[in-house]
Amino acid sequence: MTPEELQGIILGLDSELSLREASSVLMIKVPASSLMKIMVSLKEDPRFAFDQLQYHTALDWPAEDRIECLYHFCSTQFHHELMISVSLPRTNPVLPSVSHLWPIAEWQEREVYDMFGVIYENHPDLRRILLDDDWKGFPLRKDYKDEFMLERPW
Amino acid sequence: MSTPSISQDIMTNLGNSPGISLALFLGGLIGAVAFMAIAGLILIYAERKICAHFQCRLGPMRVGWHGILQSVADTIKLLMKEDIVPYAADKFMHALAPIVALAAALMTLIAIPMSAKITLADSNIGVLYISAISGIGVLGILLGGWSSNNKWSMLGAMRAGAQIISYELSATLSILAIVMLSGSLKISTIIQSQEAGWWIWRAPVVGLVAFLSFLISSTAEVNRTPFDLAEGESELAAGFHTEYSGMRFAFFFLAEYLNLFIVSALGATLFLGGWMPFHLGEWTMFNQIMDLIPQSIWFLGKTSFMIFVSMWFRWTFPRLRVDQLMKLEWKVLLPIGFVNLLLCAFMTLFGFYFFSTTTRGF
Amino acid sequence: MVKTLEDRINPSSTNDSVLSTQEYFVNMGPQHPSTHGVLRLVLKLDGETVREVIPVLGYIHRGMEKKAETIGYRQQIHLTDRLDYLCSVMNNWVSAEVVEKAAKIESNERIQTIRTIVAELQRIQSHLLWWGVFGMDLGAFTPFLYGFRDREKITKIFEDTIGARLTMNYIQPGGLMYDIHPDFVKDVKSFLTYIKPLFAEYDGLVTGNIIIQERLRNVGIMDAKTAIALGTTGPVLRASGVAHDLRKIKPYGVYSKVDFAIPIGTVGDCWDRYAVRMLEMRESVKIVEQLIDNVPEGKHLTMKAGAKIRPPAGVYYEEMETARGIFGVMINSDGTEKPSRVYYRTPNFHNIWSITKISPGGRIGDLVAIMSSLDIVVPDMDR
Amino acid sequence: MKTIIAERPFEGNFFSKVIFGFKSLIKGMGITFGYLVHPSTVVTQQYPENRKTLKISDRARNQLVFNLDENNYHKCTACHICEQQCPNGSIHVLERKKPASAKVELDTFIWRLDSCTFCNVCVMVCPFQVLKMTQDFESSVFDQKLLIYNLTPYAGPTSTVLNKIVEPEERKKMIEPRGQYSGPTALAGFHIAGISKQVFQETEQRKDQK
Repeated sequence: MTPEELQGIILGLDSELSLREASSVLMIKVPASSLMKIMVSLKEDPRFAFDQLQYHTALDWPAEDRIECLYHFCSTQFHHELMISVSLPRTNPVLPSVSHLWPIAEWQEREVYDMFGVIYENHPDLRRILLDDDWKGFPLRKDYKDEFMLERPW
Repeated sequence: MSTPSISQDIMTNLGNSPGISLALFLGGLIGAVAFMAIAGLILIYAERKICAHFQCRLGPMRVGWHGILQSVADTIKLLMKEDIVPYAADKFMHALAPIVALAAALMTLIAIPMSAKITLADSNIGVLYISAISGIGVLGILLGGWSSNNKWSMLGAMRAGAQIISYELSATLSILAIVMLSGSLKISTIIQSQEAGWWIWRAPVVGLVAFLSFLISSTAEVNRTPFDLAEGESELAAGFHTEYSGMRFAFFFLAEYLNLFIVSALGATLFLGGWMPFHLGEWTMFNQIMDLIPQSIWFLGKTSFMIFVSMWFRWTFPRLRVDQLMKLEWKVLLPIGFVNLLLCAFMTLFGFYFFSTTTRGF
Repeated sequence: MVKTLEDRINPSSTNDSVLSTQEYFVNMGPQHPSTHGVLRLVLKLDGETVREVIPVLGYIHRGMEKKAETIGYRQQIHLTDRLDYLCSVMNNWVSAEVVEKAAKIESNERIQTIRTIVAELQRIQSHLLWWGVFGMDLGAFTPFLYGFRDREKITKIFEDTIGARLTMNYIQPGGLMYDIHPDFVKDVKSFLTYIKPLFAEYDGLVTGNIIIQERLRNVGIMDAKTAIALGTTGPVLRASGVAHDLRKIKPYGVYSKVDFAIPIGTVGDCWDRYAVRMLEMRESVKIVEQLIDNVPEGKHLTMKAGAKIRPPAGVYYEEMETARGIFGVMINSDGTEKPSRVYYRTPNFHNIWSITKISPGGRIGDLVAIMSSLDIVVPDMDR
Repeated sequence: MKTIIAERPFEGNFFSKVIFGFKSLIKGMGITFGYLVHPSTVVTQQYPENRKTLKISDRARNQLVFNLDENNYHKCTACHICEQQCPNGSIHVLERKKPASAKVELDTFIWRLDSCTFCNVCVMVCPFQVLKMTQDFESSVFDQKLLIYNLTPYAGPTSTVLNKIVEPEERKKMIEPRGQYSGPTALAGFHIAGISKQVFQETEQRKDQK
């Protein structure tokens, strides 16, 4: 399926979905409330068959006060790709976990929690993954500071 | 033709007083300890060199000519190293374990004749003695692993215990075949019985199967690859000696190499005729030419060959898994050993082996 | 809701009295010979049997993604050397390619051919090292040195052309750091004639060995569905019978012009993962053979080395097939000289997780074999 | 898509497995024995002894040095491009004011080997080809301080300026020799690019206490 066809079908799924511009891979904006519904159809709809969650990460937009969570799916059957973007408020970001659909999401969500502080509901084992359990703050947020951080004059 | 050993010689010449017995005992003990230390150093050096050349390397090259003093340097280093005992270890047991391991090796060593003359203790039940005492070595490993209070050590010790006790069975079964053929438990008699030829080829098939079975199970008994599960570096860090350092570690190390020497010497003695030169039945000319080579050279040559084969195994094969190890013993080696023993009994009964007439009477 | 490792190991509900035998926890790592660095596995053992594996990551976490935000697009490439250090050129390629696509930097046929050759050489090099380490993990020390001996030949070729042996930083946005060495073609050809007969030796020493076969057969089985769900990629996924190789699916470089096959397994056990990698080395040799004789002429760098790179704002993603799986780089540009966010999608981080699902029930020896068959490189996980 | 199916390991009954096993083990032993009896296959290099015959590739990146001309003059204009492009803050260019001019010239070129990753970016981005990497790889020392190098032999203008001046005495007046760097060298780095001042001060204090 070409990205254009995929875009047409996915945008037809729900009226709340919209295209996220400025991305090299087809990216669809999904509101956090309807994320779970879309995810289930992406996984189970035979037209998509997105069986592999390639990666899951986040972008921090402090100016707009949001954290944008990105999911990148690919299908080992049809070899098409899709990215999903979900925007969350920076204070108290909460998302439903998709680890029951794609088991690997368990680790990827732990990493996003570790780095951005996004809390995942119904996650089986939400712990920090790369940093210590007692680490303060979420390092990949733009406003993160600690005494070991280096400042580059350039 | 039974040659009296050195100790017997001395006793017949000087009389059999307690003083001389004590002197002989002490002399023998010191000799054994000295031999042990030197043999350990040589074996470690040999292993490192041989393994290096198996692996396209040079091995130790710096200390002395071609690194010949490397093991001496290592010993000095280990002697000077801090001896660390884990805080939660059972201190007494922890100190005792390497001594037990080394003592067992030493005790076994005295029963092995180097030549007709150089025999420290030629007991009537020599083979039984060796099988019994070499089993004590595992006690040292078990103690060391248990007392270290480390889970990896304990796993290694438990593996070693299970493994050595299992493989003792098939080692003993293969020894039993030779005991049956030669009709004696006394080591000098076993060697004498091979005057017409070594048991490995004189007893067709049975000797070879017993030899291979002994080779495999003895490799397992000394915890060498492919049966080095007790140390299994990539699995258990260092196994039972994880918590040992300095001289205590050196004791374990030395005991390991001495055990290698002992099982190789035992294999050479039982299957390859010990110090007995290569004889072919009643070909007197040939036998006399062979007799020109000293007995101790024959013994050391055969033992070195066995050691080399063991090293060759070690640097070629991967390690077995713990359940496969047990499967190999209980499902493969043990049945083969029993069948072989049965065949051996028939063979001994009817004399179905080469030159059976020459050794009638043993 | 958020837990700590302490909670995970000592859940309050555990009641020892209901267990038939006492299960115990053992730390495998961070300093352990077979965890290939500083990976820590908390094992729940029942005697020799592994009941549960809890990987603890982050012992070599260097905050690379955070650091990449403070340095430019050209500079972040050298960080990828230090992720999967055995695939450094391939990692460089991905991070250079994403910058090229984003900033519309052109490339030419010569650059792409050389990149492909070097990447395939590195795949062989990486698999050779893995083969050696695999043997060592299974208790055979000799393959380790044979693997290193033959890997050294490729390393020497890299040293001549690139100037580095491990962390190469060779592929730049817009081309290559250096053109190939005058002796490159000759050296690569002599290497190919050297390595081909050695595959038979590897088979004789390790592949055909009964002990290896018995230890790998039906250990750590991962069927195709599980492998996809667990997010594995690369040889691990292909060993489960899924022919998913980006070199064929989305050909990059000059892979579309060469003829090669993708080795796949049938069962998905350790043996298949082993056999797939051994076949992959042979396929890589074929690829290099087809390319080495006709490297087209052209420039090796299409832009000035010091030129400023300012991709237009947006999210860019590029992925390639490295020796361990799919390595992807996601860059979020804000139009300045420095990326606003860089994400490295590393293959090992995703592959290693399968160990928690496939190793319970096996022995400690099996766990080591599984870990080795996944071909883990710890810095790649921890970033 | 062209695929090859990987072969499965040997399957068989008890006896065929025992025979296959013996064969495979003997084959492996044959391979290792072949190496044992052919000492020519040894690949070990006896490193310190073979220094004279050791061949390091021309492009090996082991040490950063200045490209100096026959008079030991460099071309560095203290433009700071390498300093800005260095990903680890390993380069610190100190400049001084040119006498009788508003412009600046190079004073000291500090290169920290201890934090350098040899990524070669500085060499590539230099507009005047001042820097190069050499094959001298034996740079280990006992004191981390010694890993902080000053690459320039003198503080002063570039070779283009100096070579125009004929009088050697005139040239000497314009330049000031610079030797091994001996400025602040805190173990955690000092306040060169990328290192916060606080860490530097703390280590300096610790040094004082000692």
